[in-house]
Amino acid sequence: MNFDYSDDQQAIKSTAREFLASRFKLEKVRELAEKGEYDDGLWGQIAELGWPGIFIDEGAGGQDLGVLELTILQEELGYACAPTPFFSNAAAGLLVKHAGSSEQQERLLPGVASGEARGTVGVVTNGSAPLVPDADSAAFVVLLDNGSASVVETAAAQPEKVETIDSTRRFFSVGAGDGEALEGDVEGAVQRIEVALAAELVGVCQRAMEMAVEYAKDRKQFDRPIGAYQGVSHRCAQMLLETESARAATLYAAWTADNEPESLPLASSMAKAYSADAGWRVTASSLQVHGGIGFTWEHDLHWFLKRARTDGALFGSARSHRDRVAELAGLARSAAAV
Amino acid sequence: MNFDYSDDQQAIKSTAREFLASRFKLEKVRELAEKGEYDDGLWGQIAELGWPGIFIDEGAGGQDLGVLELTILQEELGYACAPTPFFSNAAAGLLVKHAGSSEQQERLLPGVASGEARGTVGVVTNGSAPLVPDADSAAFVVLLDNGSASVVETAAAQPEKVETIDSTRRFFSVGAGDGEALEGDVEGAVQRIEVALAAELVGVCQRAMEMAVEYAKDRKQFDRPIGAYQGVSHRCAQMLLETESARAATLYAAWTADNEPESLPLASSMAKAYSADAGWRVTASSLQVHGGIGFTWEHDLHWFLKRARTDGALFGSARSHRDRVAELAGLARSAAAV
Amino acid sequence: MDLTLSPQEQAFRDELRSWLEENNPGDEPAGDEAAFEFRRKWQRQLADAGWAGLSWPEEYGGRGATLIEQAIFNEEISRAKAPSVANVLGLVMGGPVVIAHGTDEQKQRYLKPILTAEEIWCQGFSEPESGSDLASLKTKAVKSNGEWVVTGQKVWTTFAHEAKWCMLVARTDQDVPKHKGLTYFLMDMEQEGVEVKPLHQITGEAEFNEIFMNEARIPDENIVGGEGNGWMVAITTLMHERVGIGLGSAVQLKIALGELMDQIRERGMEEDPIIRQRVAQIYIEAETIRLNASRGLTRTMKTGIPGPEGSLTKWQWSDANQALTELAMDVRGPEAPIVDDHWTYRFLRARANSIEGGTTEILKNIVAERVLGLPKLR
Amino acid sequence: MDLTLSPQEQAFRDELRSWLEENNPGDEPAGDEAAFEFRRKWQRQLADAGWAGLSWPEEYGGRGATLIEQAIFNEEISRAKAPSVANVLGLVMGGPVVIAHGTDEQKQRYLKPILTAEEIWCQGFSEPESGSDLASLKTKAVKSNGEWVVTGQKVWTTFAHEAKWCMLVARTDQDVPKHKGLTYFLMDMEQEGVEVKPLHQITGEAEFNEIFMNEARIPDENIVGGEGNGWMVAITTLMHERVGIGLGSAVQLKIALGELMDQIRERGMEEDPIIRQRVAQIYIEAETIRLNASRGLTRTMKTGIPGPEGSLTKWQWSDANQALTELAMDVRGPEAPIVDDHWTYRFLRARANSIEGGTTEILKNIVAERVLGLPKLR
Repeated sequence: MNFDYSDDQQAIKSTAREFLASRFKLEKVRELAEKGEYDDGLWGQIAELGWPGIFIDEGAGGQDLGVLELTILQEELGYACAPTPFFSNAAAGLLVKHAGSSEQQERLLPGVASGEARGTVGVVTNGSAPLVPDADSAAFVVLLDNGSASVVETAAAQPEKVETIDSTRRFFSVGAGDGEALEGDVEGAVQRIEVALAAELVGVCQRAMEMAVEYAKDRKQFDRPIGAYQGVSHRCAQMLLETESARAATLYAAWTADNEPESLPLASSMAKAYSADAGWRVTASSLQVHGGIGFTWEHDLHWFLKRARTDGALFGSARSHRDRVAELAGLARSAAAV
Repeated sequence: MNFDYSDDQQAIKSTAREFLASRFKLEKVRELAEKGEYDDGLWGQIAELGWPGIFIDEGAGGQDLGVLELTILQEELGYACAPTPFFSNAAAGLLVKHAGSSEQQERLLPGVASGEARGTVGVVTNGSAPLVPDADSAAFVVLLDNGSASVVETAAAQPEKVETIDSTRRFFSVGAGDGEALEGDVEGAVQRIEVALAAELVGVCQRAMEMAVEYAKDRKQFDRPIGAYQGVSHRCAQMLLETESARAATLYAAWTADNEPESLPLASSMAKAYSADAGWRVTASSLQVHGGIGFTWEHDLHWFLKRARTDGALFGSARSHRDRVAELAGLARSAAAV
Repeated sequence: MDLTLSPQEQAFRDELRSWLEENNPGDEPAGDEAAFEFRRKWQRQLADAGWAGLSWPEEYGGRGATLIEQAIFNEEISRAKAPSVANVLGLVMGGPVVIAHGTDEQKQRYLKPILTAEEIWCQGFSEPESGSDLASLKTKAVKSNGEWVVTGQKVWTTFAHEAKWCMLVARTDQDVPKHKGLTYFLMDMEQEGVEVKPLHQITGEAEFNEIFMNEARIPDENIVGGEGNGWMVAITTLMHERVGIGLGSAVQLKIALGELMDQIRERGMEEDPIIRQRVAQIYIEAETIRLNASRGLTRTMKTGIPGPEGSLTKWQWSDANQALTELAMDVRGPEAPIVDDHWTYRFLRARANSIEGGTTEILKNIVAERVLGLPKLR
Repeated sequence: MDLTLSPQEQAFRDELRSWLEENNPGDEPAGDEAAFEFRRKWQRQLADAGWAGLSWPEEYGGRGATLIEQAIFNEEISRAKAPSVANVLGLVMGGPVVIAHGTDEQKQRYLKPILTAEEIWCQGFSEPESGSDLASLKTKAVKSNGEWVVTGQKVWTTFAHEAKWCMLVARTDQDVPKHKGLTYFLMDMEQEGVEVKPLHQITGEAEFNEIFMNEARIPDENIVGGEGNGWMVAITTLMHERVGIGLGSAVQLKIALGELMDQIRERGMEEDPIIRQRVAQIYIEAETIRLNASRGLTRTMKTGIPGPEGSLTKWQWSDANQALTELAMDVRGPEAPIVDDHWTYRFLRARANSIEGGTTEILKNIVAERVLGLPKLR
């Protein structure tokens, strides 16, 4: 047993950390978030690194790696709070890969892998998909309508911009037009998307925690660094506990996706439920440690707080995932469960 | 507006505090709890003080005071964790007073008021009442069977001793024999019982908090009183917040019982729900402050912890009372509600 | 114990209620400037009817109202959803501090324009380096031929851009311990050396300002309470701030919870056991805030000085309001991240509740040290 | 990353499993004495089959197992619900400390009887005045003609009444700072000056003892690690205590949760949304404990020394076990206060989880200071 990244995986992580640290400095994140834009040039660079195709077969121009490698990138993208269409494109890719016919895969995956004909995913609730990331610039939208998935051309979907609290990601509402069905393993794909989202939340937690710890070391009140007071230090310890646990649950879920798929349904819900709660609690707790300055627009913490709250609401709330955990852990499905 | 005891009420409180402090020292409480007994002599003294009849009409030998005065005594009895049949007798008295016919009142209340022919109350769940306090020594048992109340003679009820975690109170199971019905305001009586129980929990919280604060001032670790560490001091502050809030909710509920009965249903559920949670959290938190010594049998804290947990489960859980609060606050009744 | 209002209190409330029914101008117009003029006008209306400066003695144009009447006022204003007044800080802090510590000249000069909102007041206490630890503030005032020259920065001031006067605490003596070297000034905001910048919060709005003082001038007679007494003067002011606020905030919580319950019913979630538990808990918290505040009021009226109960209710309120706004987000479900008319704002704004006006950590310290007598960590 | 077991680990587990299937003696008999003899016999059985002293080097009669094999062992023992061994502390702490710090004579003398449970060991660290702050302990050892005379009191020792040897830390030098004046002794429990009293806990049981030492004697050669090195020796022992425990405790949690889910189904509560949320949360916590423990194990195997992860899992476990036992009480509803066969005991016993083996407050300090590098409050 070895519960740690391989050297290759470690290399992917550190490359991603360095690349994002230099390209998505917090000033850059702020600039893009305030304009509500992405940087096509940077997306080009990301595509050159081969990230969009990390989990896609070489035949379709991908790197043929696994969900674990995808989560490594997702965690780092969350750590940087980088405004990019990476997640939405990866989500679409996972659906086409696991639920699409070979014809659909051959047609759609190359564009996903190259990042030049991106996809995105929308979850339909009573007739339309209210929160579809990056729909305007995607080539196609995969619409999930309780359990079934279909591919719609973006033009036909008529995306309309929606303002959310997370301005580091561009959201659109999309009407549920009928498209070509994806007949394969939709559930398995969605579970992998949940894991990818959980990984992003882990990155957000890590960054918010580091910001809090750094501030707690520097900031002095009553002639002591505030980090010397247990009111603050125990708060930070709690952040570590939740961040590490979210990471462990997500690593495990990613590993099951690649190596033990029969465990994925339970593992993905555990990861998403825990990470959603941790994402909110850790970022909100970090804001409390920062005090007034953390509540200002000029401080960067709020991008992470808002990203965490938004990610937490996508692809199933913590509550609904916990209910699924109860189900799979051995309690019969509840009618009342939301 | 004056949200404070009158001089008379203040006098009742301080008399009770002094009396109980001298008669129910913690050594005495321990002696009785370990034997699982009450002290008839002390009960006699309590009766002489007129406590059992505090809320009962003078005609029946009572003091003709209100639920507020009853809660003053209950809080002090909780503060002392005194092993007595006071609560069970008062509960029965409230039912006879509010739900009994004048004939039943004339027959039963004098014995309740004098403490010489006590009553008690049992809540029937599928066919029998599992937790009836002091049933063996009571003259009659009032059985509550969803919404309706009936009086049974103790002999007929065949009480059997039941061991609970709270050995400062003697519990019995009682079979649901048919007795004479109490036709009056059963609900109103039960709500007053809930308030009396909430008051006892407030007293338990107060004592557990004081024990924790005292210990936190004396106990030194790492060359500081542990109360100087926020891990402990903020914990104690939380105990105060919950104790004071439970007290405020209970005072208000008692006041509505005497002055604004239309507000009692909501107020009694708020008081019981909040006090049940506070009772458990404050006593458990106090144990954590005490560390190892608080976990020993030789320390007295556990009597309060166990009393709190037991009171919390009697006459409706916090959850069921919160559900009633939601109902009365304006959300239609839930089928799923427990 | 009597939780009903006395005949006088009853009369006070009825008079206020009917006055509000006739005079409540309703919602504010859009736009900061328009909204502020609206509040100015509203305050003048209140002042003319004798509802401004409620706690002030009558000799200074106030009403000499009891604490309970003040609390009733807050409660009724909240219940009527009446707009706030333009000169909140002048009425709640500025006036009382001038009355308590000011000279006759100062009383003559400042009090009336506060009541009528002719002159708006703001507060210059917090600094970037001095949040919870107010006494560590660095803004410096140096005396040079008869006037004081002030240099430094203040943050989290409200209405600074509208204000004529700033209640400024600055360090006038570097050589004595923290608390000792401070002086309380009234600084004229309309001068060269004072620059006001808006401070945007995570909601996007700019509810607060920063004040930058670069050799701003203050005449000697604008000191309140005497040189070197700034700490004492400031603390008494802060005590005034919290009295009776509890009841108002409890009412606001219950109004917001009521709106949320409407949402819950609209979405057919009223039978959801988990939602019901959370709604009930917040309802109970709001009620205990109201009740704790009332008890504190009774105690304060007996003892004369506001006790630390204010810390409890403020702490409780911030917890409850954060719980309420988080529940509102959860009720909105998958669409919660979408910016809506007001829940989104309330949700983000609530994060500051446990920081502004005393962080929850500081409030817990106050309770632990002053109420429970636990040792200070110094 | 590979969460499957290596072939060797697989083989180790299979061998252990089938051995347990054949040899697991099942439930302990009633009565403390009988139960202890049962555990003694069980340990001898394990020792004969080479399953005792797993972590010990083979030269000392151990198995030289890797950390993962030790973890697998704990996991399998828990899963098989096999009884505990008689000489837990001897195997987990006594042996390792003698091996690490003992003389050849000491190794010769002490190790074998530990493995076979011939001689039971107990631990004399905590004192009434020294819980979290171990270094402040007061038990005094004074040297007088070649032997040490010990006076003082120890608490929270397990098996003291059965023990032959006590790992005793006592103060041998009053004149140096706290940590410096301590020495680690092996004290013979079978002597005049040592009195053992049972320490009853709030559950009623007496799982622990107090040891009173009144001029107890210890020969000089029973010092381990040298005079004045007691702190260092004790700390390394304590580190051994936690390694690999995480996995076992996670398994125990899930077994208990399984029993609780049976209760829930029996009572027809499996569709209760609130119960489902609480069950799921505990299940997830148990899983994250397992996963965090495994990650810690991997890290420890790379670095060689157990890191502070042990503090995380111990803290998590105590929270989760308290949540589990409270849920069990709530599931029993109005009848919860009635003493039942084991939930009542578990519920009360769980209150100590956040105190024993390092209070949660101390664990948070460790995490804050050693992992996050936050300043110490000293």
